Amino acid sequence: MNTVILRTAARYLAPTLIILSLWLLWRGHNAPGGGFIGGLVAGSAVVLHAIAFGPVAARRALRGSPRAWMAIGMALALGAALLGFVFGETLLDAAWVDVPGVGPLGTPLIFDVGVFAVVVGAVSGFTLALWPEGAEPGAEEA
Amino acid sequence: MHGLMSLVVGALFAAGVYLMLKREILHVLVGLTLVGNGANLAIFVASGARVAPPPLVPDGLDAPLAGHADPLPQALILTAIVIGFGVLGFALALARRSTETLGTDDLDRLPTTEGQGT
Amino acid sequence: MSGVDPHIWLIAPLVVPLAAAVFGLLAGRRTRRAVALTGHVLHIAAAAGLLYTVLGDGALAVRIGGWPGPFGIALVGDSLSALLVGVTAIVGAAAGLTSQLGERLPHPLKAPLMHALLLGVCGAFLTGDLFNLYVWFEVLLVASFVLLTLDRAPLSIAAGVRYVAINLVASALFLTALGLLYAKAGTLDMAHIARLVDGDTGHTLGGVAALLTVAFGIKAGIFPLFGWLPPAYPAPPPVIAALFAGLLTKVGVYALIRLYTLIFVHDPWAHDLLLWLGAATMTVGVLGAAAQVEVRRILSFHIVSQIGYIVVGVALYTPLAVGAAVFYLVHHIVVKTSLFLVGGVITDAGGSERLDRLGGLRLAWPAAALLFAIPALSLAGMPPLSGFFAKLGIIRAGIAADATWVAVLALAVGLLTLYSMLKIAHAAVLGPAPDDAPPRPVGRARLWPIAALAAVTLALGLAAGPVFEVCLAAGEALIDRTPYLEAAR
Amino acid sequence: MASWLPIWTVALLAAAALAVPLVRALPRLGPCLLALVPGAAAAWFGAQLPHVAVEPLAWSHPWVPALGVDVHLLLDPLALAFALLICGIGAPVVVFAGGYLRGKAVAAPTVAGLLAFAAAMLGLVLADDALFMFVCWEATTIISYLLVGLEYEKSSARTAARRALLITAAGGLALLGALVGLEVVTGADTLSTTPALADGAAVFIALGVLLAAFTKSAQVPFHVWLPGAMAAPTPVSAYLHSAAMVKAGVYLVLRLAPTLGEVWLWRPALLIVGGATALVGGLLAMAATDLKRILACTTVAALGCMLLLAGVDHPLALGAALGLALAHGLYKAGLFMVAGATEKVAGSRDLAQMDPAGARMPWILAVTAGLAGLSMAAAPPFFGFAAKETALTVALAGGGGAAVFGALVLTLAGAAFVYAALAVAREPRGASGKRLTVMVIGPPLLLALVGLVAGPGSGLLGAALLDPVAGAAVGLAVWHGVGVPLGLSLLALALGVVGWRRRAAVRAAAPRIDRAADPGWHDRLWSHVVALAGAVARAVQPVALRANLSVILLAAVGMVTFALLRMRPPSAWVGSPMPDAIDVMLALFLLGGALGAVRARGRLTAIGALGAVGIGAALFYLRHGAPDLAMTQLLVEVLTVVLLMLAFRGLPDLGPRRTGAERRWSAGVALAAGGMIGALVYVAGAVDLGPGISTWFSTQALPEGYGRNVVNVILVDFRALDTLGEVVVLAVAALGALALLARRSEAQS
Repeated sequence: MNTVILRTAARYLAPTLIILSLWLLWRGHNAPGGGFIGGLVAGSAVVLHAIAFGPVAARRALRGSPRAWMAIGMALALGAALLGFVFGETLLDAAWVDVPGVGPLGTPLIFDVGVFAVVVGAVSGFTLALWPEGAEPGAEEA
Repeated sequence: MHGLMSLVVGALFAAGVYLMLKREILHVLVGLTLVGNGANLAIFVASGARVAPPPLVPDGLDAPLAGHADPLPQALILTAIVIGFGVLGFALALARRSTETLGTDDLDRLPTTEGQGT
Repeated sequence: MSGVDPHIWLIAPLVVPLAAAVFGLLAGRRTRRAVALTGHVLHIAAAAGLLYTVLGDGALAVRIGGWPGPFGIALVGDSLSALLVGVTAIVGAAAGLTSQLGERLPHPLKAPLMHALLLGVCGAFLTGDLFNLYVWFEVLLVASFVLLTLDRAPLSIAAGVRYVAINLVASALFLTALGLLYAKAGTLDMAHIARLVDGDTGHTLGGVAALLTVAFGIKAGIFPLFGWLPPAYPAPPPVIAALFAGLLTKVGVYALIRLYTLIFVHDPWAHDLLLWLGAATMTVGVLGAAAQVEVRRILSFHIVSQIGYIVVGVALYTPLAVGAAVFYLVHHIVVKTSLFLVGGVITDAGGSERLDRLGGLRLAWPAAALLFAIPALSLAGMPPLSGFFAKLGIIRAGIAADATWVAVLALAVGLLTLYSMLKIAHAAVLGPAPDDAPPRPVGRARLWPIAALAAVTLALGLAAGPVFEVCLAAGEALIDRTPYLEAAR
Repeated sequence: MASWLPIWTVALLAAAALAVPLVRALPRLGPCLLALVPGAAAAWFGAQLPHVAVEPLAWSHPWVPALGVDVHLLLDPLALAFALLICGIGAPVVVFAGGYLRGKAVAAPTVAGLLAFAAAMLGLVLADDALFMFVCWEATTIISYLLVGLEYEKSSARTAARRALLITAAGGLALLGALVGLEVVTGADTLSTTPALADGAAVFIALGVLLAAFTKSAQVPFHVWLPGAMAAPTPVSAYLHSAAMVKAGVYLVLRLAPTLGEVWLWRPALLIVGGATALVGGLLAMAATDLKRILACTTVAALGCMLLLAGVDHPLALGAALGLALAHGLYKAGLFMVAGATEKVAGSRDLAQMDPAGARMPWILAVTAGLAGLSMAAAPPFFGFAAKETALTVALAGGGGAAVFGALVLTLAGAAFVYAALAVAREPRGASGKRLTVMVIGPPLLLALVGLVAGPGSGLLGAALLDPVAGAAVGLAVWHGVGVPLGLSLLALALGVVGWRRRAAVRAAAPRIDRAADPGWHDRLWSHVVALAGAVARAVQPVALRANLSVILLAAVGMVTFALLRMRPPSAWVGSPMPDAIDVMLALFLLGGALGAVRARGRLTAIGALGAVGIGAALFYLRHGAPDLAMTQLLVEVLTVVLLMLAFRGLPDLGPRRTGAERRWSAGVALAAGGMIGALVYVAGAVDLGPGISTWFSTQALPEGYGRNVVNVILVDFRALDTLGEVVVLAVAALGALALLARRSEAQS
């Protein structure tokens, strides 16, 4: 594979995928999409980045370890779940605020963002873990 | 269609099992993934899959179109797909580790504790 | 505990380990230990609160998210669930404490993973929703996968490969059966399914029931599905093995109990089949144990054998039998965990798993020898330890239910259990050390959690009266079903 | 008064707990102080003699009522007789243990074990609850195991302890089954209120009880454990193997005779087994030269005589058996202590190793040995004689062939006792190196003197203890007048002396006698069991993962098929549209992917085929109203393929490694499993049970969940708990993968 073309493509494709993933996350409550799908798309962007520029660059682009992404994602999900106690009666009891012009915002959205973060962390975690040792791009491989 | 898809699900299981009974770790993993796909399809087919509008509430309405697809199995399968993906990712790491550590991808040569006291 | 919404006690046993796992991941090197230990303490407190509430007020349920039944996911706590959650918290804390006290620098993931495992186990015990049960199964499984292979030793990796492969098959079968059940019943709420299929199980759901039995049977380790278990449990480090031995198969057994007391209750044929499977399980398991020459392999085969007793109790399907099975579960979780913990102490001190390379523990380390004797005698069913009452319950129920052959078989299996415990005792504990190289005490602090569990098995025996009363009530409630169905309405 | 019953047991337990520190601190005074506890208990029990026959004492405390295990204690004449034996002999044995083992490491644990054993044994005889009795029964088994093997570093001690434990535990389990059966059948709470049984389940109950009694009381063929148990320290033998544990079987038979005595199996079994045991034990005793072994074998014989008597069909038989048990306890404990003292002064206890011309024993030892030996030989006017005379009288009164058999056996066994008494009392020789302390010689002398006094006083003792048990006057007395019993006693004496004269010939036959009496069945049985276990273990523990999987899948196929065959044919099917062209194409695509994966030779092909299946599934979802599912499936499939490629990059591809037979087997299993799942999915098309719950989600998503994508609302709101768990799965799996493949440098960060 021609690394130059790949790198050029990745340079533009990866940010596009990130934006797409955020859009999928945002609209997921009302149209196909959501935290999982968004997270998978964003994770794919990381994978692409890794293929083009190598795992070190991908890790840098991730702005934090996969472990941190996952921990924070789980913390967000747990926090959203526990907010049910604060605003409602039980675990995961959804609380909503109607924001004019934007629509209803609520704890399920926080929850979905947590899911998104965990999926991003997991996909990049798998990729970085499985990356063969010493196989940096540029070094010729299949 | 139900009959046809039952056949397909059965075939996916059969193919998966056939691969799982091989000695190479990669084929076993491919087999497990096929079985997972089969299980997901089985849920979808058994709960009455048919050509139908998706369970989305169109603008202006407060419920999906009449005759829409059942959303619950979709949610279940989605969860199952992601779980399956996670577990497969770990299994791949394990397979790689196993091949590196034990020097073989042959499942018949996995050591056990029997007779291996230090 | 007045003033607190009792439903909080259903949620706390899940929230605590989840929070402990998440904070454990976020914590730095210095705070990790504190987070892990706090998690265990709070988990025990939460479980105690649940047990206290359930025993006082009867079964209770909460719909997560506040959605009405049968649409939202219910957490249901009856006596069975509450007892199991309680004992899970205890053995989890014992294992966690052993890890934190006995290891100089535990792997940073170890404590969070153990909490994740406890989360999965408690979730499985508490959920009232079949798909949610699948999810908790996966949580505990994936946590067990990682814990099993965390030390990356060749044996652990090899055991991990087998274990993962078999469990993924079991999960796929479970998932398929679940989908088929949903296709039939149109619902996932276990109480709702129970009401829907009332009186018509064998004929419409027989195939699904069989598939679920296989899926849970693999996890429970019943005959002939247990082949994965004996090679898997001796491989990981002692603490992990102890946690597995205590908890993992019991979740499968728990699922079988729920299945056969809540949903598939009108099919005597299925109960007969279960009886034969249970009898075969206890026999084959104990024979396997008698043939082994390694400490933890003997103990692993005993898990299989003991599961057989519990399955027999469920299959006999009388209040006494099911109550005895519940008592057996509680007893077995405690005793098996402590046996694996002390087995780890023995093998670490002696530097080998093999019986012919161990010895001299009684003289070198009498405290460890004593702490082996207590759970070993309890496992062999010696009074007044908990194992005696567990076995007595099954035997009595067998005789009372006119299944005397099972009772006689259970007695014979008891003798073989004693035999294989003697094997360990004579080789490793009482016999002379090989080449006059006595075992060296390792990490004396590791004995404290074992001592605590030994105290529990002793207490379960001496206070067997009230405890068995609770279990009997649980058995009656399980057969009656009304308390569960009412709570989960 | 009744509340004293548990107190004595608890006091003995407390003494046992105190024993280790106390004996270590005060090696001489400690045991004497501790002996006060059983001594006081014996005195208290003795004081109850007059009342108990009139009104037994009872005390109760619930333990596990749901299982019928409660602490019902009852002091009736039978219990009292044994309680006296246990406590009365326990006290001197504890003193003896302190003296005999002084300065040895095992002294303190031995004393503690003896006291704990006394507590268990006392609980056993006082128990009026069948299962509480069993609890104490097993406690005696375990404590005796610990005591027999106190010197576990010797392999002989371990072997003996294991054999004793396995045999007695097997009997214990039979007893447990029998007692549970008894409770279930009769519904009685206490033994004293259990009605007499005759047939039906009673046969099995009787069988279990007899097995327990035979194993515990070392009856043929289970007697093989007792001689080996002589590896125990002498004080342990003096107590467990004379007065206490081995008597538990006799006690059990006496206790349950009113309940089970009419079962057809009961009396013949006791007569035959007891008789055989008496003869075998006698022969073994005559062949032996080790003092303790001689005593152990005479114990076997004596126990046989007791059970034989218990099987005699005569109203006074039980009383007579009890008389023998009391006499035996008195003289045998003393003789064991004498053997220990002899070993101390002579340096050996094996007659074959003693110098025939060596110095005589100290006079006090000779006197003690003589007194106890005379009681064993049933010489008048010792208590042994009184008991033996009564036994012969009762046996002869039983009438019929059983009477002749019983009398014959008792006579022959009596001859063996005479022989053994001569061996123990007259033969030992040795250079007296050490002096005997009071703590060593005092206790046996005391017991021997009691045996002497109890003979003339046996009338009183019999009236107080034996008569209430028998429910009639047993007539225990030293002088029964001139008659057949006296003749038989004299015959036994004569035979014993003659045998003694020809002891060289008897001992020459020893190896043959030993082999015949103990052909090693027990060890062979266990080696067969272990061989069977090995075969089972190999069969169920296949090395290959494939074999495991095959077994699991075939079991699943079998169970599901059977269940499907039992199902009612569905009365109606949910309508399903005929597949259109696109459906067929999708199905073919999926089938092709599956086939491709199966036929793939290299890795890339297999991975590609897997990807094709995933894409096919995604398209199928998309077409059937599941866009979220389709997107997820597609993304996951792409990532899966990438990860598979990453994971196996750089690893050698070794190609197919299965033989043709293996392939055919795999194909068979695969087709069976696939067919099973396909059939299940197909059958799921039958009419379902209810309206289902999914409509609710569709209608509530917008108004309650504020979302138009119903699937997403389910995931993050209605069923968010699933998602929470799923997130944990994903995170844990990824963390695990990272931990597994972390480079060494990162592994500990």
